[in-house]
Order: sequence, then C-alpha cells, then structure tokens
Amino acid sequence: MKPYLREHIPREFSEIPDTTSYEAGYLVSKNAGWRSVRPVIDTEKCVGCLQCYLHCPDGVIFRKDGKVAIDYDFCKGCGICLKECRPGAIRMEAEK
Amino acid sequence: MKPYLREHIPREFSEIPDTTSYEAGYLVSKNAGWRSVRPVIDTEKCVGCLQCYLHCPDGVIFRKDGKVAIDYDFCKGCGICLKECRPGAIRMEAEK
Amino acid sequence: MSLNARTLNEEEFFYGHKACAGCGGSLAVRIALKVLGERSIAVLPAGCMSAVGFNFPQLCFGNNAIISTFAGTASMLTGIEAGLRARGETNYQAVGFAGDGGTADIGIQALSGAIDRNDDILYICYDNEAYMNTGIQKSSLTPFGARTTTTPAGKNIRGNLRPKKNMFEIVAAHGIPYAATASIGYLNDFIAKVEKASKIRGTKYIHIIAPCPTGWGIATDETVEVARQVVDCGLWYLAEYENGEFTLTHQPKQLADPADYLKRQSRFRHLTEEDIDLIRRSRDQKWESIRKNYKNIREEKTL
Amino acid sequence: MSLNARTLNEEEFFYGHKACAGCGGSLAVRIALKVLGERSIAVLPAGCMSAVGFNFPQLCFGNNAIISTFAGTASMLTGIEAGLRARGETNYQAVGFAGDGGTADIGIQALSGAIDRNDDILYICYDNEAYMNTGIQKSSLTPFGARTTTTPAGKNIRGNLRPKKNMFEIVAAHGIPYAATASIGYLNDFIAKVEKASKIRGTKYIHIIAPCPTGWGIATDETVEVARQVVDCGLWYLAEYENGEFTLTHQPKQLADPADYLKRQSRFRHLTEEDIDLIRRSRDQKWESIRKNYKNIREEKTL
Amino acid sequence: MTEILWHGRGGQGAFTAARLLGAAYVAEGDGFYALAFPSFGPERRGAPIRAFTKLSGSPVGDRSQVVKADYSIYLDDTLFTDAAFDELKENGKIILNTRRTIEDERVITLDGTAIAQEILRMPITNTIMLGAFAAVSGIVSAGAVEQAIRENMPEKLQVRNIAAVSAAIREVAG
Amino acid sequence: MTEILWHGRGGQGAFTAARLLGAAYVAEGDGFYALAFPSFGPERRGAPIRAFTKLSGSPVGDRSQVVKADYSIYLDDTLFTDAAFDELKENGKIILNTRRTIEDERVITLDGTAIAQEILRMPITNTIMLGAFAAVSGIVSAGAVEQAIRENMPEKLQVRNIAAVSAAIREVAG
Amino acid sequence: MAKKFLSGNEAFAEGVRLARPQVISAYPITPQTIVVEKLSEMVEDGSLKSEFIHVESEHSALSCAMGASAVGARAFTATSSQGLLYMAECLTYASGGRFPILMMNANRSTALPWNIYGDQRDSISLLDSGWIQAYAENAQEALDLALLGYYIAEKKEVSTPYMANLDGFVLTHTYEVVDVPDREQADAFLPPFETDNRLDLEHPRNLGFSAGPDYNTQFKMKEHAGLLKVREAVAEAEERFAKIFGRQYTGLTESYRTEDAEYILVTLGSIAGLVRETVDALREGGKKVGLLRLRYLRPFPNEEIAVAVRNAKALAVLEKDISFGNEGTVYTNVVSALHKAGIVLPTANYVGGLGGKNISAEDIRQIFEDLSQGQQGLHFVGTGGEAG
Amino acid sequence: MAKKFLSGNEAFAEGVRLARPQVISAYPITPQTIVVEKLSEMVEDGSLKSEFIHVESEHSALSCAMGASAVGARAFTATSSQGLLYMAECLTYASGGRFPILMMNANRSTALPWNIYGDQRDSISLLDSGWIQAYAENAQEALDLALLGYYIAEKKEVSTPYMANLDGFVLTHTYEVVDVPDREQADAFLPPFETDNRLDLEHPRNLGFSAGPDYNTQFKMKEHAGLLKVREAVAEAEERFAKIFGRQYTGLTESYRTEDAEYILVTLGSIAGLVRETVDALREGGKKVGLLRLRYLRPFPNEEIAVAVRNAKALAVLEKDISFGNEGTVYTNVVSALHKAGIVLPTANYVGGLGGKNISAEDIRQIFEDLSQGQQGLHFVGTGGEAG
Ligand SMILES: Cc1ncc(C[n+]2csc(CCOP(=O)(O)OP(=O)(O)O)c2C)c(N)n1
Ligand SMILES: Cc1ncc(C[n+]2csc(CCOP(=O)(O)OP(=O)(O)O)c2C)c(N)n1
Ligand code: SF4
Ligand code: SF4
Ligand code: SF4
Ligand code: SF4
Ligand code: SF4
Ligand code: SF4
Ligand SMILES: [Mg+2]
Ligand SMILES: [Mg+2]
Repeated sequence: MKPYLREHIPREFSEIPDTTSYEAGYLVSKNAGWRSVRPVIDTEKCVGCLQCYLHCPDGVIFRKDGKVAIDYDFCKGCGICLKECRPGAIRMEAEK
Repeated sequence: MKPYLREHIPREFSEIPDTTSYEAGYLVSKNAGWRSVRPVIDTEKCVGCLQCYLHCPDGVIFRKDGKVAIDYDFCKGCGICLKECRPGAIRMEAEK
Repeated sequence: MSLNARTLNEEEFFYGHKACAGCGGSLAVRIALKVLGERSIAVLPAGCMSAVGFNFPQLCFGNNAIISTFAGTASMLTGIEAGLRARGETNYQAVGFAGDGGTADIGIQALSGAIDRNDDILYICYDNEAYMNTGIQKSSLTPFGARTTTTPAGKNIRGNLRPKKNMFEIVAAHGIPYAATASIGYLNDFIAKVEKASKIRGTKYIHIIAPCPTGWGIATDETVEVARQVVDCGLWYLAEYENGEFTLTHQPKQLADPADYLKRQSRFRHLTEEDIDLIRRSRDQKWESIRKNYKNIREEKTL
Repeated sequence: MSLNARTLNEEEFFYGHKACAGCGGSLAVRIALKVLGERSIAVLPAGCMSAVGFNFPQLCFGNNAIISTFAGTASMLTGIEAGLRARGETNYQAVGFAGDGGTADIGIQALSGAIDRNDDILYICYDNEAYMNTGIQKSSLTPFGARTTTTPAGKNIRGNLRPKKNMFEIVAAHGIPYAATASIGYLNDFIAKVEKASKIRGTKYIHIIAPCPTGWGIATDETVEVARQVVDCGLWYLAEYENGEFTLTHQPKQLADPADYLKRQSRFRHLTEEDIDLIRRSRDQKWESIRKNYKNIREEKTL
Repeated sequence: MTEILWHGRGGQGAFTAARLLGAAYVAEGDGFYALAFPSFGPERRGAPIRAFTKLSGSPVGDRSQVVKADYSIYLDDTLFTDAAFDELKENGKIILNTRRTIEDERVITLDGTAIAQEILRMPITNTIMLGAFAAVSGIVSAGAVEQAIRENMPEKLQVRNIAAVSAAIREVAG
Repeated sequence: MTEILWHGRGGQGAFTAARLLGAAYVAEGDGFYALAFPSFGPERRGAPIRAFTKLSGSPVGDRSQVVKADYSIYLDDTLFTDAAFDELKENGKIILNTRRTIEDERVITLDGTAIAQEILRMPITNTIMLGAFAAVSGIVSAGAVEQAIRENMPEKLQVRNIAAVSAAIREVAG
Repeated sequence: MAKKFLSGNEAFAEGVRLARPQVISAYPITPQTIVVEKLSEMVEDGSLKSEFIHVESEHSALSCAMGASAVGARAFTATSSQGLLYMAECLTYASGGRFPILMMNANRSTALPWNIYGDQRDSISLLDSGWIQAYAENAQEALDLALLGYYIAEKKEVSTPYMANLDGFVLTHTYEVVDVPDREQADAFLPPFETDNRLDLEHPRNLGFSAGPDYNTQFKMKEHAGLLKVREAVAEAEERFAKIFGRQYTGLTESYRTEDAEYILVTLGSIAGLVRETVDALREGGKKVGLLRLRYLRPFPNEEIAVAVRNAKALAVLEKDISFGNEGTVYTNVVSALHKAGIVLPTANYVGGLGGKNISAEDIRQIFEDLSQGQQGLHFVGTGGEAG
Repeated sequence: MAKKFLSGNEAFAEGVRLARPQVISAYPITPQTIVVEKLSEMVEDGSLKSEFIHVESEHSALSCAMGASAVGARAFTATSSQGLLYMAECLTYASGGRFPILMMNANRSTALPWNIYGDQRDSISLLDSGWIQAYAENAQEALDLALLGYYIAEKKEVSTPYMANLDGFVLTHTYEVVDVPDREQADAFLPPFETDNRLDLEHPRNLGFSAGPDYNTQFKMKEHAGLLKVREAVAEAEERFAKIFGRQYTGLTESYRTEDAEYILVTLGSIAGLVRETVDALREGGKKVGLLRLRYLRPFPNEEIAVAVRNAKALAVLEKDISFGNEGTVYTNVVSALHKAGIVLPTANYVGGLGGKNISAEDIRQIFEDLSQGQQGLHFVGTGGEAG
C-alpha cells in the first residue's frame, strides 16, 4: 500500500498509541517545501520508457496514460529523473 | 615464569587487593587430590623424547637429567603422557 | 522474464520519507520493496533509512515495518520469521535493510548467527560507505582514502587508511545459500537479484552500493550516475554467490579509470596522484583474483 | 629450524589450573604461551580457560594475563596493544585465547573489527566445539550431528542439525595477514604456526581443535589421539592463509573413515549409518573444494 | 536579552551564521554572553531548518528555542510566509534575503543572493545576512563579526566572507 | 531436620544421590520436605565435590550448605581424612565406601565399589551409598528410594540401580 | 497436578512448557543454562511445540524474542548476570515497545571480579528499564511465575515485559518438592496471546518508530501507566490462579507476622524462607518481629510497604545488591515508600549475599538484634564491616 | 587561557585534548559524535598524540579502553543513550576492575520509541554500575570536568571510572563562551597516569580474575569505599583546580540561595541555569526559593543535601528520567538522603524533559508555586498530567 497523507494529526494523549505501533503508511506532512527546483515533464517528448519512474528515490513519479506524471507533494527536486531521461523530456524549473 | 605454590593465602581484608589485580602465577592449592591414578616413569625405558612433556595439558612433566620427571603436586592423572610415550616408559598406578 | 520498470509492482511502499534529495539508500529500499511486495516485513536498524522513515506520526512504510536496535537487524528478522512460522503463516518475506555500519560493524554478530542457522530471511545492506545518519563517520566499509568526519584529511593523514571490508565474501565464506552484490546504478540487476533471493529458502544477502550525496560530496542528481561509475571503473563489481560458487553478473568491457569516479566526490578530493594509483593497483589486484575465482558473466542478457 | 619439544621454552606459563584432567584447551594455551614467552600478554574471555585459570587467589598464568568480557576478547586485545604502544613499549605480543563460542558467536563482532583495523594481535581460538564452561551447549562451531545439552539427541531430533561454521575461511575473507588451522593432535604444526604468527605484524588468527573429554564423551587420555584422528579422517584440516592464498600444511595420505572418529565419542553415539554417511559426503565435498582452492602442502617436513 | 531566529535550508549555513553572531557578540568583551544553537532535528539537506542566537549582558540560563524573536532572519525567501510575523516580539524585525520589495516596516530586505554571487561566487548568504543583522541592529560591531569569522571559519573562507559582511553592511546602511 | 553431606568426585554422581534421597523422602507423603543441592562450583571432572540433602517435617528455609551433618557419606575413600569428623554433629555418622575397616563407631563402612562392579558393571557407587544410607538411618524406606529412582533416573538405568540399592541395604543390614 | 522433586530451574522450565511459548531464544549462562537445556529437551521430545532458536548472544536472544513478539507470537528468553547486562539495550527496547515477553533471570553477581554465584546486582541494576520485576522465593513460586508472568504481562492494559528472578544456585540449582500443574489447568488459566501491537500481514503496521520531543513524554507516561496497572493485574491473576490451582499468592508483597511486629525485616527472593524460620524462632522467644517480602520490585509496592510497616518501631532492608557510592537500591526504594506515606521510623540497610556469600540464620538474628538496639546505616553482612 | 565560543561537545573535546589521553576509542552516536570528530581532527593535526581506534561498537569501545587502561595507558571514550546501554556489561566491568577511564556521555533518551534528544534516562538507568557520575551545567564546566575527571578517577584511593554527563543538544550542541586553559596549566594540574593496577611487562600480573563467595564481598566493599572517597578527592581536586585555573567549583552539589530558602528545587544538568534565573526572578518578587544542583549522582551527596535543605519547608526534585512503575530515580535517592538525616518535609517529584521536551521558565515557576501550595507526588512536566 502506498503511504498517503491523512487528514488528521494525532495530538491528544488519547490519540497517541499505547504502544509504539501505528497504522502503516500514515503521512502527515509533505516534502514539497524541500524543493527549490521542480522537474517538469514534457509529455510530448516523453516516450514512456519509465526510467525516471524507476530511478526516483522518492517514488513520486507514477505511470499515467502510457507516460508519467509527478506527485509534487513529495518530489524533492533531486534531479535524478532528468538525468535518467534519455529523450530529454524532463526539465527543472526554479520554484516560485 | 612458572606459577608456583605460595606460603600464604590472603584472607584478611587488608591483604585482598584493592583492584582485581594480583601477582601473576600465585598458587595456593595443589591438584594432586584430583588424581585417582598416577603416572610413573620408568627411567630405564625413558629415551628422553619429550613427547610426554610436550603433550601434558598441565605442564607438570619437566626435563631432568636428559629424561623427565613429574610434579605430582599438579599432575591430574589424565593418562595422556602414557599414550604419547612410544617406548612405553610410563605406567599408571592407582593412588593410595 | 525477470522484472523490470514495466512489470514491477506499481505500488509504492516507501513514500513520503525524509531522506535527503537524491538519497541512494532510499532508492534501494524503495525498489526492493516493490519487488518483494506487500507481504514483506521490513526490519530497519538505526540508520538513515529508519531515521527518515519512521517519525511518529509520519510513518513512511506502506508494508509492515519495524525499527530494530542498531545491532539487532538480523536477530529481529530471525524472531519475526520464527514467530510468523509459529503462527502458521506461510506466505511472507522477512527482509532487513541495514546500512554498512549496521551490517559490517555492530550488526555482524547477529548477521553471522542468522546465516549460520540458515534462517529464512533476506538481508539487504545498503552501503553508503559511512555512518551517515550520525554525520559521516568511518565504518569498516568506508573505502581507502575517503574523508569522513572521523578520518579527516589533513596535512598528516589523508583520510581513511584502511581498505573496505569485503562483506560479500565474508558472508559467502559462511556458506550462505545466496549472496549478491548490486548497485543502484544497475537497478535491473538489483531487481533480478532481489527477485531471485525471494524465491530461495534460507538466508539471502544482497549488498548494494547506494551513494549518499551528503556524505560523498556529490550533487543530488549524481547518485545513480556515480553508482554506475563505481561499477564501470571496477571499484565495485556485480556478482552472485550460490552453491559455493562466485559468478560475475556484469562484466565491464574495459574498466574505466577510477580517477574520474574519485575526483568528482569531495570525500576523495584530497587524494594525490599516488593515492589514486594505489587505488588503481589494489583494484587491479582484486580483479585478478576475481578473474581467477569467479565464474564468467552469465549468458542471460538482462543481468 | 622451527621450534619443537626440545627447543621450546622450558618455562611453564599456564600451571596449576583447574581444567579437567586431559583438557585439550589447556594444552593449546600452554603450548602457545611456551612459544610466545614471557612478554606475551594474554586475554581470555569467559570460558573454560579463564574459569579454571583465574580464581583468586589461585592465579595460574605466569605471564601477564587478564579475563575479558565474553564478547570482548579482540577489542580488549586492541586496547592492550594500543596502550602498550602508546606507552612506548616495543617488544610484546598481545594474544587472545577464546573458545569457539567466544569466537564464532558472541565475539565475532570484535574479532571482525580488529582484523579490519589490522591490529597487531594474535587471536587463538581453542575450539572444543561447544560452550563447555556452561555445560556443553551448542555453539556455531558444534559439528553436525553432535549431541549437546541444547541439541539433545532423541527420537525426534538427532543432535545438532547445522554444519560447523568455517571461521578460518570467514577470517580469511577479511583479508587477514595470517590465519591458520591447527590441532592439538599435531603440536609441532601448531608450534610452527604460533611462532610464524608471532613474527608477523598485523592481525593473526589461529584456530586450533582442542577436544574436551567432558563434552565429547571420551576418556581423559584420548584427547590428543582424537585430535589427531579428526585430522586423519579429514573432518578437520591443517592449513594456512597468507597473502590471499590457502595452503594445506598437512596432507593425510588417505583420509581415514570418519566413523571410527565419531563412534568413540559419546556425543555422536546416537548417529545412524545414514547420518555418518552424510558426514562422509560433506567431508568429501569440502575436500574437493580444498583440493581446488588450496595450494598443496609445503615442502618443509616439519609442518 | 536579544533573541534572533535564523531560517534557512539544510546546507545553507543558517546555523553557522547564528554561531558567528554569538561569537562576535562575546568577542565584544567581558559581560557579553551568548548562546547559539541549531534546531536539533534529524533534518536532511534541503529541509527547512532554524537556528537561534541569544545575546545578553549576563549568562543565559534559558536554553530553549526562541519562540518570539527580536530579529527573524531569512536566508531563503521561499521560507518566508505570513506566519513569520507570529514569531516576532512586539518590536521585532525581519531581515529577508529577497529580490522582492515588501511593504511592511517590520521587514528589511536585501538581495543577499546577488551579493553572494558577486563576492563568494556561490549562493551562500549566511555571512551576508549576518552583516545585514549587524547593520540593522547595531548590536554587534563589524569588527567583532570580522574577528568571529577569523576565529571560527576555515582559513581559506575568511577573506571572502569578511568582504561579504562588509558588502552587506554597506548595502543595508547605504 | 536431618542433614546429609555427600562427598565424591566430579562425575561420580554424588549429587544425584543427594537428589534421589530428597526425592525419596518427599515421596513418603505430605508433610515430608527436603532440599537437595550440589556444592556450586566451577569444579571440573575429577575434582573433589560435595552435595547436600536436608530432610525435615516442615519446609526448609535455610538453603545454606550443611556445615555439621547428621550423616556424612563418602563415595570415594580417597577423600576421607580425619577432617571428616569435624563436619559431624554430635551423634553424626559417616558412611564410607571402602575396602578398609575403620575402628571408629561413628564410621560405617561397606565395599560399595565391589557391589557396583558386580551389579552395575562400573565403579559408580552413588545409588549404593544411598541404599546404605537408607539402611543405616531408617529415615527413608527402600520403597521410597525405588520410587525416586523410577521418577528421576533415565529409564535404562533404573532396574540396575534399584538392584544396587537393595544389595547395599542387604549388605549393611546383613 | 503432579508432585515432583525439582530444582528452581527445572520447575521454571515446567512452567514455561505449560505456558506454550511459540518462540524461545536464549543463550547459555550459568546458572540459567538448565532452563534452556530442559526446554530444548522438551522441544526435542515433542512435549513443547516451539521454535527453539540457538542465538549467538543475549542481545540477539532478546532481539529475536522481540521480533517474535512483534508478530504476535508468545516469546520466551532466559539469562543471568553478564547476559542481562549484555542485552541491556534490548531491555528498554522491549519495554518501550510494550512487548510482553517473559524472561527468566537467574540472579547472579556481575564482573569484575567474575563470580557465578547468586546475588541480585544484575537485575536490580536494571530496575529502571521498564520491566516488571518479580522475585521468587522457592521452586514452586518459580514455576507459578512462568504462568502468572505471561498472564499479567499480556493483559492489554499492562503490555509490559516480565522478568522473573530466581536466586542463582540457592534457588535455581536447589531441589525441592513442587506441584506441577496439569496441561488442562494451565490452558484454562492462560489464554493464547492476542495483541494489536503487531506486524499484521492483513493490516500492515509500522512499529518501533521515533517520537520527537512533542510526543515522547506521552509514550513514556503510557509506559509508566502500564506498569502501575500491574498491581491490579497481579491481584486478578492470582485470584484466577487460586481458583484453578488452589494456591493463593499475595500480590506485590507478602507480609509475615508483620501486623503486630515491632521490628520488620524487608527482603526479597529465596532468603525469605530463612527469615521466616528465624521470625518464628524469635517469636517463640517473645520477640515481636516480622518479615515483609517484596515479591515485586517493579512496579514498586509503595502502598503495601506503608501498610505493612505502619506499626513497626524500626525496619531493616536486607538485600543482595548495592549501588556503589550510596547504599542498597531496594533500601533506597523502601525509604522512599515510607517518606511518601509519611512514615517516620529508624531504618537500617543490610547488604549481604554478594557473590554468593552465605547469609546464615545467625546473621538474620543479628539484624533483628541490631534493630532493637537502634542500629541504622549501611552494613555489609557476613564481613563484620561497616561500610565506608 | 583563551576565550572561545564553543559547544558543549567542542569544549569537552578541548578538555580531553588537554588531558592527553593515550588511547581513544569511541563509536559514533548522536549527540555525542562531535566530540569524537573533534578528537580525530586533533589527532590528525598532531595537536593530540593519541591512538585513535575506530571500533565496531560501544561494547568494543569500552573493552578497548579497558585494555588500554589495563596496561596503564590513559583512556578515553564517549557515548550516549543506546550506546551506553550497549556497553552496559563493560560499565560494571570497568568499575569492578577499577579502571579510571573517562567517558563522556551525551545524555539522550533511549528507545523505544526512538528519540535522539536529551533526557537523562540513559545514564541514570545505569546509576548502580559503579561509575562516578557527574553532570555538567554548561560548556565551561564540561571542559573542566574532562580535566577534573581524570584527576579524581586516577587518584589511587579512588581508582574508579568517571562518567561526565552533558545534556544532549541543549548542552552538547549549544555554543557559549568558554575559557580554554593553556597546555602548561593543564599539564601542571593533571600529572601523567600512574597505576599498579596494570599488566606490567617487568612484573607480570593477573587481572580481572574471579573471586568466589568468600572473597567477593570484600572486593565490592573496596569498590564502594573507592566511590565514597570521591567526595574528598573532588574537594582536593577542585581546590587545586581553582589555584591553577582560578575557577572554584563546589563539590558534589552546588547550593544557590538555599540558606534561607523555604522552597528548594533540586535538579541537575543544564536546566539548572534556567532554574537559577527563575530563582532570582522569584526572589525579586519576595519568594524565598533556592536551587540545589546535584553535580554528582555517584557518589550520592547525601550529606550535602541534608545540609542544604535543613531549613526548607518543602522541596521538589526536577529530573529528566523516570524509573517506570515508581518515580524519578533522583527523587528516590534524594528522599533517602532526607530520611537518613532525619529530615521530614513535604516533597514532590517532577519528571520533565523526557525525549527533549522543553522545560520552560514558566514550568519552573509553576513548580515553586505548586510547592508553596503543598503539592506532593509525581508529576510530568509540560503535559499537564499527573502520573497514574
Ligand atoms: C548501539 C548504538 N550505537 C550507536 C547508534 C547511533 N547510530 C544510529 S544510526 C548510526 C549510523 C548508521 O550507519 P549505517 O549503518 O551505515 O547507516 P546509514 O546511517 O549510513 O544509513 C549510528 C552510529 C545507535 N543507534 N545504537
Ligand atoms: C555475555 C555473556 N554471556 C554468557 C556468558 C556465560 N558464559 C561464560 S563461558 C561460556 C561458554 C564459553 O564457551 P566457549 O567460548 O566455547 O569456551 P569453552 O567454555 O568451551 O572453553 C558462556 C556461555 C558470559 N560470561 N557472558
Ligand atoms: S526530482 Fe527527484 S524526487 Fe523529484 S521526481 Fe525527479 S527523481 Fe523524483
Ligand atoms: S524517463 Fe523521460 S521518457 Fe522515460 S518515462 Fe520518464 S519522462 Fe518519459
Ligand atoms: S597424567 Fe596427565 S597431567 Fe599427569 S603427567 Fe601425565 S599428561 Fe600430565
Ligand atoms: S614420552 Fe616416554 S620416553 Fe619420551 S620422554 Fe616421556 S617418558 Fe621418556
Ligand atoms: S545522509 Fe545520505 S544516506 Fe542519509 S538520507 Fe541523506 S543521502 Fe540518504
Ligand atoms: S570442560 Fe572441557 S574444555 Fe572445559 S576444562 Fe574440562 S576438558 Fe577443558
Ligand atoms: Mg552507512
Ligand atoms: Mg567451547
């Protein structure tokens, strides 16, 4: 199962587990703020080879319509996808 | 240095070391009581090959006049010397 | 036949973690879990991967996962495997992901014990060549010459003076059913090895080089590339151990010069030409023994 | 040229100890210290040798000696060596004597670390194939089939089901400067190896089979004989590892049948003919690999 | 006590600036006390981080993080949001590295990145923002900052960073 | 409370005898309590060792070693010296496995080794001395000893050891 | 129920067999080994269905047990002395993880100097590690603690690992008569282990995570609360136990003739038997003395102590441990219990039995005698020496 | 003497450099690592002549240090948290062996849950292990403890290892102004290490042996006596230190405005700074409050506490640890000190800062306020929760 962002952040004493055990894949914060550059996919150029998807350390590239898309909530902007994209379908853009 | 029997057994509080450190090779008890058989060397037959000396786990056989002798204070009577003596110069005798 | 980007499980099991951008270790963990799937139970000792993945209430493993003590990866895996078996479960894979320090130093006692018992576990060492989580200290897998915070490079000493421990061969000397080396620069090879390991019963060990931009002094987009380069220049090699035999799974046509690999990393920046030459020579020596003792690359092309 | 009964130091350094009559381990320690002499500093972890040798006020080492924690033989050796060096001493040998359990199980982390650092120490494992001091429990060096108190032989399980860990090759896989196997049944070979080791700087490891009458179920006068037999039947072998190469130091003309060796020991008494055959076959397999990977016996005759 | 809050990303040197400020302050003489510390986290390179400096005429007993600051300094304007003002004391000021102009009297801006690129030849703005702080606050002298840099930075970085501080002071003062 | 001191060598089974005696005693019914324990030492095979049995009509709280015994039993006469008498209570008795005859009314001797060789075909005298104790003391019945052997010894050893006990009882009683 | 003549170790092993642990991992150490040997025999002969893991160290033993517990299997381990210290990291880990593992600890002295005999410095030096700590007086109680231990530890509101302590040699190696419960009785008493605190293949979970400053205190409060719930759990368990087995225990402490006692000796473990005998003897001589046996050190029986000693004129604590540079740790704890209850009375601390030194009936009489003479302070038993 | 702006770790490393250890063996762990990194830099740059051993674990770190000490070399190690627990076996070993090793411990929470921040459960949970335990308040004291530590530990009559504790992050990673002594001053203060307790190539010795029941207690009494001698040794060392460096410390405790204080807060470590400030503030408001800082936990300052609080109306102990199922361990010890001195007064126990939870000035004011309202019992700081 892919971990996903939850609505609720447990804070109250009663919400905190009695043991150090909790639902798997419980996310409460994004990593978008880590990024100063963002990868952008040029779907024109993308051939769907999936090398970017394969090599992304954060697993934020997913398959979409035979090509790929990025979950910007969790992309850290490392740039590996760009390097792995032989067709040059990815470029980095400065954030903000 | 070969550990050897000491006259004195420390017993008083003041004689006990302040640390767990003491003179090397300090012996206060013999092992003779462990033995129910004792090896006896027939110096006639002994050729001084030193195999008994070499193989004694307790190191109680020592060289003497080109042959060997045994420190009965510490021999445990294991019988290895007898087995290692090819010329058959060692026999075991029951204690007492 | 074997898995690849297209046939791999699309699910992600290591997601939202706080590893540095470009972290090689997180890529290794991510990919292995995609191969092993949802019935894998992951054990991670203290180290970067657990530090970035398990911060309540941010829990980044989608499958069952637990942090072990630093020394206890393999022994906790043993217990998990035995416990599940005792509970009557049959379809699961206990897998450990430990760093180089957690594997080759403090964790080697437990690892050696598990192999000796031939416990049915898969142990993956992601090797970033230093204690990264605590700030880049030398481990026994730090290579010769590397600067770390405990092997500083200065006027008197030029970084780490000891060669890298060969965990792969040490593990093999245990007579383990399966052991392999890998690199995040050759993910298909890694994928194939993880898949193969998952089908073998008994202890399996995979040692994957996983560069760390922070600790190696490279850009965040260089990790995969550098991990490829270390194989291409022969300072690392891709191999398997099985049935008592060593096999190279990838034979670089011609070994590239290590100098390029070394010079792009700030941890090696202080090395002199002589140092680099020493490294070259020890590589050559190792390859001589590889050529002698390892079978040739397999015929299959995918690996 | 090398030492023998006649030329050996006549001094005794391990004397008056409370080991069982006929104890093989105590013979190994005694002989090694006679080779190493009075400027050796011995470290002994928990185990039979320390238990029988260090009971205040009965202290049975004539040279400097200290008990270490069970896991800490190698690391304490490291500290002793470094400490003496720091104090400006030059002529000494730090030597460890650890049992099979203290070496291959709990002590392997520290041992592996010391080898990795190439500390100038000599580590001798006296292998009696079980935790003897605590009453004969299985260690990872207990051979296949042996009955111990934690691998009982009964209707359902016939003793220990796991093969013996190969510490010698594991240590060699670390790239140690010198490693060797030995047996108290071949003392001249052992003496030569200890002497040789003492002249090499860096880490040295010697693994000596030292039968235990109590744990093996043999008479007190059989230990040396049995230690010879295990070599003669090929279940143990005498070898060295140096400069990356393995060498047999003793080549039995023809391997004797292990059955005789096994049957005289009560720990193996329950074995069936099939079990023994299994042992024979695994021995043959090992020898095949030895013949392949080990150089032939040296020319010198003394070894 | 003057409390300063530093904002940056892992790797940008926010804590170095916090520490240099403390060192500069205590270098002013006896009776000058300071604490400086980073936010203590398992934060990784790239993640937003904070650092703290406390300056006082007597030893500082309170080692807890600064909650309301006299000065809140941003090395990277991507981190600057409206929440920034909640962290200010009543007369607190924000010193922000940005190209933008911000219409708020509590905010002092400068294009630290440009100065950095010019003088340091890389976009590391920590000492520049330290210079800006010195100029804005008047709490530490340029000389003390210079001394702190000399005593606490690797030799080869000293000259340029001292120049960077001066440039920042000029920029703000000017 | 009756306190029994056993003397033997590591490997001779002195402690097994001590334990069998305790088991035999408690087998007599409710209200019979016993403790049995070896001397706790790192003693190795061959070394002289001791074992202890305490028999009482109420739970035995004192777990310390027997210092003065009602019965002191020697499995091996090489261990028997004059010091033996110091370990006896006033009316204490010694039961000694020996071929010798000893002129002391406190000492009861029997050639346990001979019986052992005959019945067990090895020189292990522990159950023989236990039988001797039963006969001499009258504190445990032959039946209880037999039951203790059945419940506490490996099956294949039971028959012979029961025979050994009987032989010893006959020997002493006869 | 079968009457047997067993050593403490053997009795405990019988208890463990009856408790049906699914995974056993332990490493040998004197004087614990017999337990593990017996268990491996039971596994061999099929009377105990359990995975028996031959681990390479105590750290691994408890790590392995934690792994098993973390997937919901009942786990057992046993150790002593150096072994307990070697697994110290795992002790806190197991309690923080709230894994209800049962461990038998054979109390033994710790090196240096080496010594294999029974004192209680090993477990008492790790009193803060979050485990329930119980101390058996005799082999029967040892056996029973194996069953009670799992029952208490596994209660959802407790979820805390349980350390059952047996004095080395004087209890572990001493044979006495023991009632061994039947399998059916044991099964009726102890239900199979159920927990949500586990890695669950159907509903994946993340275990053993980090918790930063904002959350950590809460976890620690919960851990503390779990231990405090042990008092009630013990009471409930012992009642249930009495119903099924006919033996009634007395909670965190056992008071013997304390009601009207002027002088009370507080102690724990197997020495209590001798103290009880001595109390009886002194009572016969007209001395109003009593024994308070601490059956548990964690949770600490503050309330029970306050009740038991409220009418005493003085008390002494006799214990087999010392916190160097201060005094016996049990004493320190007992004194705190008095203080919190507002009880003011003279106390003395006797440290004895170190390294297996015998404590005699005479020693105990002397303590009572000292107390009646107004003795206070720290004293070492059996050496004639006042500390200092 | 040079004025520098250093973190606690850096300051400690400076102290270690000045103390000239001959062997350094340590294993990395947050928040200790900086010390080891700094030392390896000093070895590299030649300013510290020492064997720097890259060990494979903390157990090995301390084993190695013991080996070095056992041949008469001055040895240093440093650790924290899990690392301290991982070497627990070696702690008792070193103290029993009477090896005067100096260890810096960066106080940090222990798993589970994992947490890298500063509380004191690590060292306090190992209070019984026979080490001298000192707690620094600030970076200056940290540096000074490195020198004082060796001086005290190596005194023949003490011969006991010394653990200098620095609160993780708030002290180890916090920069402040520090006077760094000159090399000459340091050498004048701290003579080279001399000991008979060593393996000596000229006069061989056997070390670390066993001692059976007849001897063990005596060894333990000597160990205890060694710790008790620390009080005097500290006094002498601090006097000598003051003469050479001009800074005077105050022995096992430091009293701040306690003479006439009605309410005293007893605490230790770096939080004392904030308490001192708060005391000043409250005093300005007319409240008679005081601070008693425990500089040492072992030996425990029983006498000093008794003197400092004899006129108080109530006291509270604020500590960053808890013994689960009881209360804070420092509290337990303090209460025992009161009891032994015959002091009866209400006390309360505040457990705070667990897992790095901030303790604020407001929290401290509240404690004093509570005390004046007659508060007793155990309370967790910063969570609003009473234990239980
Ligand atoms: C017993 C113990 N010692 C030390 C530590 C501190 N520690 C946590 S992670 C870590 C470094 C891990 O290095 P490695 O295994 O190589 O993994 P990486 O961080 O590089 O991913 C260390 C030393 C610990 N958690 N436990
Ligand atoms: C940490 C620790 N665990 C366990 C022990 C108990 N122990 C002491 S000696 C020993 C057995 C040693 O076996 P081995 O190393 O093979 O030596 P041997 O006794 O056979 O000579 C054990 C388990 C210990 N002393 N320390
Ligand atoms: S930039 Fe890095 S994190 Fe973002 S999608 Fe590309 S590879 Fe993944
Ligand atoms: S690597 Fe490039 S071409 Fe291939 S899928 Fe990704 S974006 Fe498309
Ligand atoms: S019998 Fe054994 S101990 Fe005695 S001399 Fe012969 S070999 Fe040595
Ligand atoms: S082995 Fe026999 S012949 Fe040789 S020295 Fe010994 S006694 Fe003499
Ligand atoms: S420090 Fe290195 S290994 Fe750790 S998270 Fe960052 S990139 Fe990954
Ligand atoms: S048990 Fe074996 S190894 Fe130990 S002393 Fe006896 S014979 Fe030697
Ligand atoms: Mg690493
Ligand atoms: Mg062994």
